[in-house]
Parts: sequence; structure tokens; C-alpha cells
Amino acid sequence: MTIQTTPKQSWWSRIAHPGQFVAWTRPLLWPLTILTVLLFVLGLWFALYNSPQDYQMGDTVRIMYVHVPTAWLSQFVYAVMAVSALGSLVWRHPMADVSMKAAAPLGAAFTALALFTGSLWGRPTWGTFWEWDGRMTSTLVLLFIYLGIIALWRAFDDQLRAARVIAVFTLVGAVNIPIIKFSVDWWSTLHQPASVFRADGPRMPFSILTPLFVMFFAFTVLFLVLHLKAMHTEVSRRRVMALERQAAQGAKS
Amino acid sequence: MRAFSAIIGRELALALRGGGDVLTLVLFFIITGAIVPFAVGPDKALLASIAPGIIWIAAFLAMLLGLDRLFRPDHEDGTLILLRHAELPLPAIIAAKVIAHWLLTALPLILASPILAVLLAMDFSAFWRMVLSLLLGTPALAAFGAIGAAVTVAIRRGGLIAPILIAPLSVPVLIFGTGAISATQSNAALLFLAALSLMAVALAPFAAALAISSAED
Amino acid sequence: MTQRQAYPSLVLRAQGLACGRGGLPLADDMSFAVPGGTCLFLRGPNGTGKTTLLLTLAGIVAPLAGFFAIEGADPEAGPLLHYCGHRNATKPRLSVAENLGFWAAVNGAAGDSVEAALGRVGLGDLAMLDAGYLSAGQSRRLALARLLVTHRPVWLLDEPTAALDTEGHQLVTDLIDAHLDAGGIAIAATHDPITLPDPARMETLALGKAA
Amino acid sequence: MIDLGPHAIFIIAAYAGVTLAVAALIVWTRLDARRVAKKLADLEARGIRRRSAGPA
Repeated sequence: MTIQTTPKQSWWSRIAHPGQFVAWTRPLLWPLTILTVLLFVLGLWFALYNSPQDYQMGDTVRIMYVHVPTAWLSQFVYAVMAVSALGSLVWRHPMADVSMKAAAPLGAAFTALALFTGSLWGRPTWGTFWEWDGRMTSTLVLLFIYLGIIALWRAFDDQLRAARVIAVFTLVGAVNIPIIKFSVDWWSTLHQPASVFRADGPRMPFSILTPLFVMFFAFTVLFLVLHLKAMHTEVSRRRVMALERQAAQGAKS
Repeated sequence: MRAFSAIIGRELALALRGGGDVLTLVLFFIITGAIVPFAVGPDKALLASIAPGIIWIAAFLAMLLGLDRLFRPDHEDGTLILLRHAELPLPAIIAAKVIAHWLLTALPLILASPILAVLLAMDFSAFWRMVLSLLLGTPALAAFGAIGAAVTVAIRRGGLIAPILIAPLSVPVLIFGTGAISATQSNAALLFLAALSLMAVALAPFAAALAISSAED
Repeated sequence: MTQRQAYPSLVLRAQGLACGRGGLPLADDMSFAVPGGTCLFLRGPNGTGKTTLLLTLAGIVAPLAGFFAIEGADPEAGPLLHYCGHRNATKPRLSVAENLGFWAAVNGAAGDSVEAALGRVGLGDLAMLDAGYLSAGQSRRLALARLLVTHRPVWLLDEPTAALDTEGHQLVTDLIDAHLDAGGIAIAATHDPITLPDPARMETLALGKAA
Repeated sequence: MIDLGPHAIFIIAAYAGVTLAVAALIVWTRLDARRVAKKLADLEARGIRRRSAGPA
């Protein structure tokens, strides 16, 4: 199974070897970190100093610069997990398991942040921290799914077996999310025909879009860095577990 | 005293290190509470009026769900038998386990309750009364739960029986717990709740110890 | 080996003891006396009540008839016996040292240190490992180490050699022998032909024949 | 500091919360990485190596 004994390989199977994957992606870590910091500095400067008030929402529009990127990440991370789950089930790609596991806590954190900033945005604009509207409710359900997946990871002793089971659940969740979204929308319009929050809000001026885009990229790159780092840790953790098992066998007198 | 804290420390280490028991219970608590609006509709006035009841029921169910982890793993791997020859008497050991159980199953729920309070549109004063009533009432739930778990520990697949046994015993906790939030005589209800908890916590270790030592026979 | 404290001279005496489970007697009318420094081996086919007798002596199962007592013990002296059953009572998510340290704290740390006890049972190198990684035999050794971290005069051992290799058998023999040196009492149910270096210290109770 | 208008408290809370959570994520990721690396180094120092250890 060592990498040297197999003569030629595509990049695909080369990154399939965890040690190789770490060796290949470690040099990416620092440049990406620097990029994240730069994007955040730029984004925060735009968001807090160099953007006007919105004519309707006033200064609370600034909350949007952290709310929208985290809300995007809440869905993007799930997409990453779903793709990894597919990779784990279909191609049995070892890095897919690792990616899936590393992404779950990050996804949960960003989803929680999206809800948190959303409710802080909602208080001044709608006058309430929480509204059972379609968007917020389905984000809440998404958070529950994330946390359930984390609980599932922690419940398994054998992480290799866990990966396949959780991959199945992740995909079921991915199929189910649109259904949840639809049903929640139906449910909320049933109870309150006039929604307080229009999805297609007023057209955004350019001065708001700039900080939004910068923050959007900043958060996405932040996720990539953290995800990569967590994947490296996970690879090491698996090696630790293998070594510990070996230590128990080796020490058997 | 060292033995007492060793038991609590071990229970905490076991729960925090693996299995995700605590996270699961908190999730169950939040989800149970958050699912009610889907059934009754998101009308804020209605939700606010039933919120104390929802939160107490969610806490009650979550604590019942966690009962099985109190004695069963220790029974299955033989720890429970060995603990009977410890320096501490069995009721003291069970008291330590009940304290750890409360720290692991009730305290996280109380810490998570602000989330449900926001979701269910509770107002601020009702929220504080609810935290107070949970703090006073959950020790009684943990103590009653210990009795139920002890009685069913020797039964294979007894996990489902304990909640059925415990639910009727805990009705007063529920009555005074929700009463302390909404009723007009809420201070009296809080006092009743505190008395109930004190009594249950004082008696439960002895009852549970008796049940465990007779179960093995 | 480590230095050992001497126990007060004790005698475990049983008279007309009958034990069984669920009211059904498995072994009855047993009378024996085990003085300090002696090991009583319980032998006999499966289902003849060896485990039940040990549980009875441990005070977990009530005897059906007769009585037993540990004579010569100071009634104030706390628990006198160690029971070592089939199940090892180890927690897979705690490390080997943590598992043992817990029992040292709960049973009173009046014995070997955790490191010394692990060294004696041959687990010294694995102290930091999670107990879940241990094999059946290693878990058994961990369970035996529990007898060492707290010194108690009476050992009740149920199949102490289960899952152990020949070297492990020797370990059990050594541990029992050292325990007897200190004036302790051991009662062991076993199918394996364990022999102590000094046959005068061994007594055998055959179950299942008299009944 | 710029004037954040009447709802400053919500804006500050949102940014503070996000900053805290992101900082916690970063710290947790690093601590976890360091802990696992230390454990791995300990094990390898004790001479246990995996047969298929790559040139990582």
C-alpha cells in the first residue's frame, strides 16, 4: 500500500493518500491565511467606514455584511459535505471522509452565526429577535441537521465505519433540505400571508454590494483555511488512533 | 470525599470525552421545543402563552431520555458490583452519580433554554422565572430518575420502562414548575418546587441503593 | 516486588452454607474455613455454583441457608474484600491509568501506586493509552491491577485467568502467592490448573459432586 | 469610531459575536491540531511507526 510501489498515478489517486494530501496542501495554508486576513481587513474597512447607510434600514445594513456571508456558508458547507459524502460512498475516497468530518462543526458554527446575526438584524428592522418566517425557520432546521451529524460522529467509536453511515445520512439530508424548505415556506405563508421580510428586497446600490462581495469572499476563504487545517488534524488523529491500536498489540507480551 | 469527587469527575470525563450524550440531550431539548410551532402555528401571542409548558415538557422528556446512561453502562461492565465494595456506602456513591447526572443532563438544558425562550417569544421576566423554576425543579427530576433507572437496571431492555415509571412520579414537579412561571401564586409554587427537590434528592440515593442491591439478588 | 503490609490474622469460615439464585439451590451444605495465608480453589463443572458462591461471599447474593463470617476482623475497618468478576469494569474511553486511578480513589489508595500496579501486571507501557484499545487479556490484567492499588485481605477471584496466556497464568499465580505471603486470603474459581509454589497453602473445594 | 445611529448596540453585538465565534473556531482548530500533533509525536518518539507511513 505504500505510495512508492505504485508507479504512475493521476492527481486524483495521489491526493487519495492522506499523507500525500497533507504534503500537497500544507504549502497552501499560509498563503490562504494571509489572503483571508487581507480580505477581512479590506472587507471590514468597507463595511464599517466606507459604506453609506441604507435609506430604509439605516446603519443596521452593516449587519448584513456578516449575515449574508455566514448564511451563504451555512448552505455552502452543507454542499461540501454532501459532495464529500458522495465521494466517500461512490469512490470510497479516504479524504472524503476526512473532509466530511472536518466540515460539520464549521458548518454548524456558521449556521449558528447566520441565525445570530439574523436575529440581531431582525430586532431593529422587524421589532423582534425571532420570526418564524420561512428562511429563518429552514436555517434553524439546517442547524439541527448539522448538530445531529456532529452528535452522530461523536457517538461512533470506529470512525471509519462511522464515515459511511454518516455519508448516507448526509445525502438523505441533502435530498431532504429542499423539501424542508418548501414545506416550511408553505407553513409560514399559511399562518401569516403577509411576510414581514421580502426575499427580493430593494435593489442594492453598488456601494453596498462592494463590501458585501469582499466579506463574502473573506468568509469563504476563511472556511477553506479552517477546513483544510481541520482535515490535516483529522488525518493526524487517524494516524494516532492506528498507532495506539498498534501500541496495544505490540506491547502484548 | 476524594472518592466522592472521583466518581463525579469520572462521570463528567466519560460523558464529555465520548458519545456526545450531552450534545444529544441538548439537541433533543431544543428540537422538542422548536417543533411545537410547526404543529400549533407561529402565532406569537399563542406561543408566548404556552412557552413555559413547552419548555418544561421538553426538559422533562430530555431528562427521561438521559436516564438510561445513569446506571446501565456501569451495570453492564460490572462496575456497579465493584462499587458496592468501595469505601463509600452505596447511597453516597449514588448521590455522587446523581449530582454528576444533574450536571450533565439538567445544567446544559438550563444553559440552552435562552434559545428556546427566543424561539417561543417569551418575555424577559417570564424567562427569568423559568430559569429559576428549572434550577429548582430539575434536581427533583434527576433524583426521581435515579430511582427509576435503579429499579430497571437489571432488566434487559429496561430502558423504556424507566420513563414510564418516572413520568407519574414527576407530575408534581411539572405542575409546580410551570406554575412558578405563569400562575398567580408563583412564589408559593417556587417554594413547593424547592421543597420537592430537597426531599427527592435526600431520599432518592437510599431508595436507589436499595433497588440496586436487591436487583442483583 | 514491592513491600507488603501484613494483614491481621483472619479466618473466613462458612458453615452449612447453601447458595443459589432465584431460590434454586446450586450448592448446599458447604462448610469450610480458610485461614490467612491460604488459597481456596473452587473447582467443578459449569453450572455448579462457583460464581454464585463467590457472589454470596461477596455479600451480593444472599445465602439460602447457613452463614459465613470473616473472623478476626476489626468491624471498623471498612470493606475487607476484593471481588474480581467476569466483567472487567473498565471504561474504554478512559486511559488505562485513569481507569485504575479511579478505583484507587474509590477504594482507598492504601496500596501500590497506580504506576507500580500497572508495572506488576505488565501494562506499564500502556498507561496513557485508552482502555478501549486493550485486548481481552490486557483488560483482564487491568482488572487484576485493581487488587493491587488497594490492599484488602480477602480476594474473591472468579476465573482470574480467563483470556490470559500462559504468562498471564504465571502472573495470577505470582499475585496470589504474594497476597498469601502478606497473610491474605484468596478464594478463586478456576478451570485452569493453577498451582502455587507451596502446595501446603492450597486447598480445593470441589463443587457439584456432593449435591 | 463612526456614528452607527440608533441601533448601534445591535450592530456592535453582531460584529462582536461573529468575531468571538470566528476567533473561537480558529483557536479550537489550532488547539486541536496541536494536541493531536503532540500525541502523534509522543507515539512516534516511543518507536511506534506505521508500516505504511507515507513520506509526509
